[in-house]
Amino acid sequence: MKLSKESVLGLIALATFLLLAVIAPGFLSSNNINSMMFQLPEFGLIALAMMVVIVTGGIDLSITYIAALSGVGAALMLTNGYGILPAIIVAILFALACGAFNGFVVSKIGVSPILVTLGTMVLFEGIILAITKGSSISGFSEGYSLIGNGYYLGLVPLSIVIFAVFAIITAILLSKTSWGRSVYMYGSNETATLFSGVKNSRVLMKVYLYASLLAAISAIIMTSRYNSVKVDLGSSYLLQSVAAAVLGGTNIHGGYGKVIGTVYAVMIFQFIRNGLNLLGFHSSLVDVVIGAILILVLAMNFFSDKFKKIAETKNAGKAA
Amino acid sequence: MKALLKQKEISILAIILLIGAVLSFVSPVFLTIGNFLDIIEGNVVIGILAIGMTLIIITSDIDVSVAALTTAVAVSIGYLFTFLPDSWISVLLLFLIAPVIGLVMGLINGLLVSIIEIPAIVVTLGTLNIIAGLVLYITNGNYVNSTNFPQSFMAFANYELLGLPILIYLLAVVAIGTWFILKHTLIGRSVLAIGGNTQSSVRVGIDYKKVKLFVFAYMGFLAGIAAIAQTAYTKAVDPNGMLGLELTVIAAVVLGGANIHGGRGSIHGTLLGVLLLAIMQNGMILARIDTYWQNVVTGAIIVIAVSYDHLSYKRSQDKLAKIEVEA
Amino acid sequence: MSEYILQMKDVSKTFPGVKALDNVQLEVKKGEVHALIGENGAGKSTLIKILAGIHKPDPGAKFYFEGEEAKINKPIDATLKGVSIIYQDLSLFPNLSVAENIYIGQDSNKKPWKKINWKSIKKTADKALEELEVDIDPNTTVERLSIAQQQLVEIARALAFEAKLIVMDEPTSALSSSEVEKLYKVVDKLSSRGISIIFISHKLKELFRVSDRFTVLRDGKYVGSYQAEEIDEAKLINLMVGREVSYEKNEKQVETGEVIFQVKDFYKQGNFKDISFSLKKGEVLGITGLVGSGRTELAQAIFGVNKPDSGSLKIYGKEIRIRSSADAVKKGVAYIPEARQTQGLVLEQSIINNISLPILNRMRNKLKLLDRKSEVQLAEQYIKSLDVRPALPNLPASKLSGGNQQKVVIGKWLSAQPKILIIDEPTNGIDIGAKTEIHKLLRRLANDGIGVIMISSELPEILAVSDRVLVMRHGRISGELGIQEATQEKIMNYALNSGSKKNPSEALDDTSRISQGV
Amino acid sequence: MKKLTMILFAALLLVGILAGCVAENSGSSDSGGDAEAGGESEGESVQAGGEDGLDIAVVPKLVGIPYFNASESGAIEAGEDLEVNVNYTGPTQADASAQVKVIEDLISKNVDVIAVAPNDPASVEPVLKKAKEQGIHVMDWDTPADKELVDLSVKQVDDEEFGRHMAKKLVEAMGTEEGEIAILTGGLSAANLNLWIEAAQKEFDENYPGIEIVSEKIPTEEKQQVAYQKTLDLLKSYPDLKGVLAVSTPAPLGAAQAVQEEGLQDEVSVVGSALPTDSAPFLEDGSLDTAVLWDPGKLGYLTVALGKMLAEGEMPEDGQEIEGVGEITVKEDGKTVIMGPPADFTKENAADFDF
Repeated sequence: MKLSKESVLGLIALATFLLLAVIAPGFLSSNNINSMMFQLPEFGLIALAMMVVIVTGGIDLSITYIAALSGVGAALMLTNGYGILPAIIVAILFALACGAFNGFVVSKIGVSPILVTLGTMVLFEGIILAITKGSSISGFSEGYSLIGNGYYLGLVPLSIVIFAVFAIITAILLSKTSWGRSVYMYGSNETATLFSGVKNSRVLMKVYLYASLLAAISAIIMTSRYNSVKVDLGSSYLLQSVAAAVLGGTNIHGGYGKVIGTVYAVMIFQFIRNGLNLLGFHSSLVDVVIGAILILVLAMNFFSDKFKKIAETKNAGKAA
Repeated sequence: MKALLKQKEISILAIILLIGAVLSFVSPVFLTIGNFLDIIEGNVVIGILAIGMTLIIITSDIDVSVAALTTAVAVSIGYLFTFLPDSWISVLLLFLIAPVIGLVMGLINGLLVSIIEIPAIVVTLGTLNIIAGLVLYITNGNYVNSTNFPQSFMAFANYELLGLPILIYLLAVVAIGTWFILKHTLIGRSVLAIGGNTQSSVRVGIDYKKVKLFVFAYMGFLAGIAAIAQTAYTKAVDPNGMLGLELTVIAAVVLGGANIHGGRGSIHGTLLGVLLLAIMQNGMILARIDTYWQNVVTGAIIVIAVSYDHLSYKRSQDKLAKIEVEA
Repeated sequence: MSEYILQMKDVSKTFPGVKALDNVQLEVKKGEVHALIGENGAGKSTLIKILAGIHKPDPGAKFYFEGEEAKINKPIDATLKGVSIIYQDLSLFPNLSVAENIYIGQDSNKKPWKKINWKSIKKTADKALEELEVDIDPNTTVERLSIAQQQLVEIARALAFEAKLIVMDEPTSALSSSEVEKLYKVVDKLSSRGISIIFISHKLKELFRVSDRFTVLRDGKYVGSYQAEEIDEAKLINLMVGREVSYEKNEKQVETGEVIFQVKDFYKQGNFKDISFSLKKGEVLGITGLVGSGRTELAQAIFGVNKPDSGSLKIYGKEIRIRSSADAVKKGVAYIPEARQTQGLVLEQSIINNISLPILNRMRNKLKLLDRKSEVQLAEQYIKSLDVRPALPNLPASKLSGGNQQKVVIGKWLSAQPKILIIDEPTNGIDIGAKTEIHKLLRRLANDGIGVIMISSELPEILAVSDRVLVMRHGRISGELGIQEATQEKIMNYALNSGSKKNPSEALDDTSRISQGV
Repeated sequence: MKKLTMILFAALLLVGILAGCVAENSGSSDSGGDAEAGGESEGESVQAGGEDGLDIAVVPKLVGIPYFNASESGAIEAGEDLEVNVNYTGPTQADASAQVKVIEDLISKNVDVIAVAPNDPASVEPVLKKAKEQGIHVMDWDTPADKELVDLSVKQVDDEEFGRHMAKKLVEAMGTEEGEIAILTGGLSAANLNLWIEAAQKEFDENYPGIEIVSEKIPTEEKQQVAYQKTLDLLKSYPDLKGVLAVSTPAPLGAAQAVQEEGLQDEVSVVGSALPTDSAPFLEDGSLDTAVLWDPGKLGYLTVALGKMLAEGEMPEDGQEIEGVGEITVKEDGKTVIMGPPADFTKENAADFDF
């Protein structure tokens, strides 16, 4: 039986989990499992957002600043005495505005995404700085802090439930809707989709809007969890989210990528980060390990593809 | 095509002149030679790295590990200072060792991209993590300041020739050297060729894997030189000092007209891109713009520049009439 | 010394899943023009790529150059042996100058740090261009040239290489008649100098004009080599396909009805002008003309991807506006582009996903989610009715042959139930069996009431399928012919010289440009 | 294929949840008593100090910068002297969320004391609450966290005093109470830097009305090179500039470097917070007039010492003498500890320090 890329990755995740359970003291404690579940969603959502963009063959370098700006939106509402719901709505609106801007320049003007988002990354960062003067906005209500710190039914962290829901929604949107299909088709061959009557620009616009929506959800969880927001909220997730999407099997040139793969990759990152911390590794070594895994897994893919091709050629030779 | 390249560079030159005009109106210091020397000297490192990045982007790849590479070499230089005797020979030796260290790291990137065929952005993302992590782990972030530097190196760093700092000459040598390679050597033409059409290059017998290996190795080589420049400029080795610089470098290159899809890009265009970013940085303080608004302006200019460039490219493509329609 | 410049013996090549070449032989004499022919998929390109050093043959193959055995592992090995190959899709660098494009590759075996000698590059380029007697500025970049000019640059490159053996893969497909004539002269000149040429073409007439000998491949196997004198066109066709063929005439089977589609005063600067025509129910309208006469641009303008400057459309008498391809689909206009692999299909994706692509919105269930079952049903329906083989709906489109790929593209558009179907070069690169099938299919669609507009360069195809023929020339409609009055000569006359009289035999020569095909 | 994926995923989740449940039972049964008793810690620690002593976790804003490296060595030294396990760990970037994760992992490790120098006081609030619920003693050091939450707050100096002190030093160095000055800061969002700058501004406003601050505080990304370039630009655009106040440790060095190269040692005064060894070359020729700071090693030492007291149920008293540190001040609230007054490093005394 041949395993799909994603299943292999799932096995790697499982192996990492088991290995760390054995060697890292306290890895399996309820406390630790819980804190991993609290830590994973914010990064997971950003990684999913990045994956959706990468499936179209693009990249969104501004995604973490969209999240931060959206967090600023929520924080402004909360500190000005508005309720949780208006705050969430404003957070989402802020993010969608950013996404719409990216989407407009990418889909209507046609500039390549890496250039656009390189610019908007600086732009959004600037807007946050202009609003916050660089300082953090903090002190939100108890209720709001439950989003990132509370438990669902007193059992599972609410944030991981939110993440699971959005992961499933993303999976359904990508595999079960006409938009999702168009995203994959566009990522493989945008000329062919244009000649098939697909509204490329609308598909792309929705991609950037959806990515920014996920960023907003992540921002809401982060602001709630950290009870504050400032310009660098989540900025360390930027390149990591690209790494997670790619490790999860997403083709950096577009056309392929699955939610489940990205979720496995995010889990692997989480296990390693947490496990190595528990083992008392210097934090900078965590980056080294993650970088090494990224390259190793892709090198593995390369060699397994190569062997597969050799095997196929041999078979064909025999058949003839 | 020639006209097009020119047009690309003219548009960025126009933006530079426009900003320059506004700045010289706002601030009398802007148009002084001293200010310009400061701007250039302060951007020698970015300039050198951007030149290397230009070659990589021409082959339609990207390298996000440059800042980490440069830092790693700079840290090695700081370490070497404890060994090398205080003599001008040491400085020369440094120019031998540092680029080689960079070259080796660049080769690793190149091998992974060309032989193992992992997309460049992924490879360099991986090596960025690995190198930056190791540097931080080994140095624990401690920086070495000028008291530990050999006097000969300080003399080199402060040397001025005909009133120009030595680093400006270094940038000039790198720029002219790379321009020469790109314009007048076989490997340089091959870089442009594989960027223009990889399939064609295979057919005419260009070994594109070797060329890819070359551009990444050359990037590493230049990172080595940039590390010397960085050390000479800051007169300190700071393992955290170049964090995030890679995106500035890439922004400079694409502002300078290099096409992220490959095939286009020039050294003088890239230098203009570096200059534009540098003037914006410099000008913000000179123009007394509120520090909080600096990024808004910079970001907006990048977005406008890349959009404008793309639109004018599209327009010029449309103008190439396909068919002579009879009157 | 051997009389052969090149001998390739016992060449086999296995790709994952297929045996592309099976013990093929090719022998080319010095100074001869050697035609390599066979249907698409017969293995011509693979053989050439092996000669070029791009593919490695299976073990056992032997190559001899001028009688001496040699190995070709890399492209440069072939170049050093004096082999120069001009591919159909060209091997140019759009971002480099003409001169450099001509020169490039000559130094490939030199040290990478070798300094480029721009003077000798200019000189080489000037000389080669002069020899070709073409007027191209060696300093312009190639992307500013027309396709025809680019082809000439490619030929100039081969000249500059002073190759002993030049392979030309469909070299005339984009050249005008006068350019083709020039090319023949160059070919004659080269062979008189002792340079050998392998000429690959579908156009048998053209081949008889220039070739000394023929080698025929069929299904990856070697059929034989023949002197030009001992063989004729009919025999060659027979050898290529293993049977006698000609296009069946697809007569109109229903009465033409009302006008269902009207194009009025279409104009786009630099593309076309004064385009007006109409289409009746049950009719197949053929549009032909030279490459570059504006046919494809017109079709894409109707389809909404190449917006016209002015003009109007009517479907069933109702005026419509098409702003985008999506709009076109909604309003019942379908367009099947010529570039099947890059524009028609998403190759990596399955047959199902390709077929349902234009009508994803109709594939949704009550929850607005895609209904896989109806997608599969749809795909299976068209796989069956169009006889796509292999009939595996989940197979990626890239794994299908050209003919089957075209069927998938047609299936994709039939699923959208268009009122008007525009099909651009429907049988380009498809073998003869599949061609006739597609011709029948187009007729069947017309019978079912779909308005079919077929764009083709292949006159026999136009004559076999259309009920009416529009001829375009320089962006205008230069003539309209009913099928009864249409002949190849008349069509050519309109295509070349609008309205004016021309010696029919001369016009016939120009059919090299509009293929007479096989 | 799909099924397998689903099964794998389910298994993975299940393992996680089961493990969580199992561990929860065992964890909750002994965690309470464990922490109260302050005894037994889970084995395998790579930290300094005795085998079975207390586990004290010290979390800096980030690891890998000289300042926090210096406090690390002080903390480790204290661990050896006082026979406690010191776990000095933090994020690699001064990122609030990364810091929270480090603390969460420390809670998982079940340490006895967590002392944190928060990047963002508000953002560590929830996680410190969680730590307290687990029976872990919580304190802050270097930068204050939420007062309500912490059991003890260790401060190198009084922020207000420190800011005003720097302002005074600058005026002193300028030798005039009138003129233009500029303020450089490490980052716009660093809380303690902002406190110092505010205090300094207050000092200027109240006591030196002739001083004019020419621009908003200018961020330098915690990089010497950036501070250097910005200062060069400042010197050009404000030719009458008399002084630069540079807070954050790399900023004064960059500012001084610019002054040094322009040869403006006598025209422009630079005062800022920097370590004496780093400042030495600039103090030497007067490009940096005074560096104001404290001994970060001592601060680390004090943090661990107080952490141990806290875990053992003692509270520090005002004027108490802490071995290896000196006399401390405790404020009225009973839990804010001030290590001592700021130290001035000048040309004369810089060579006497080894940090």
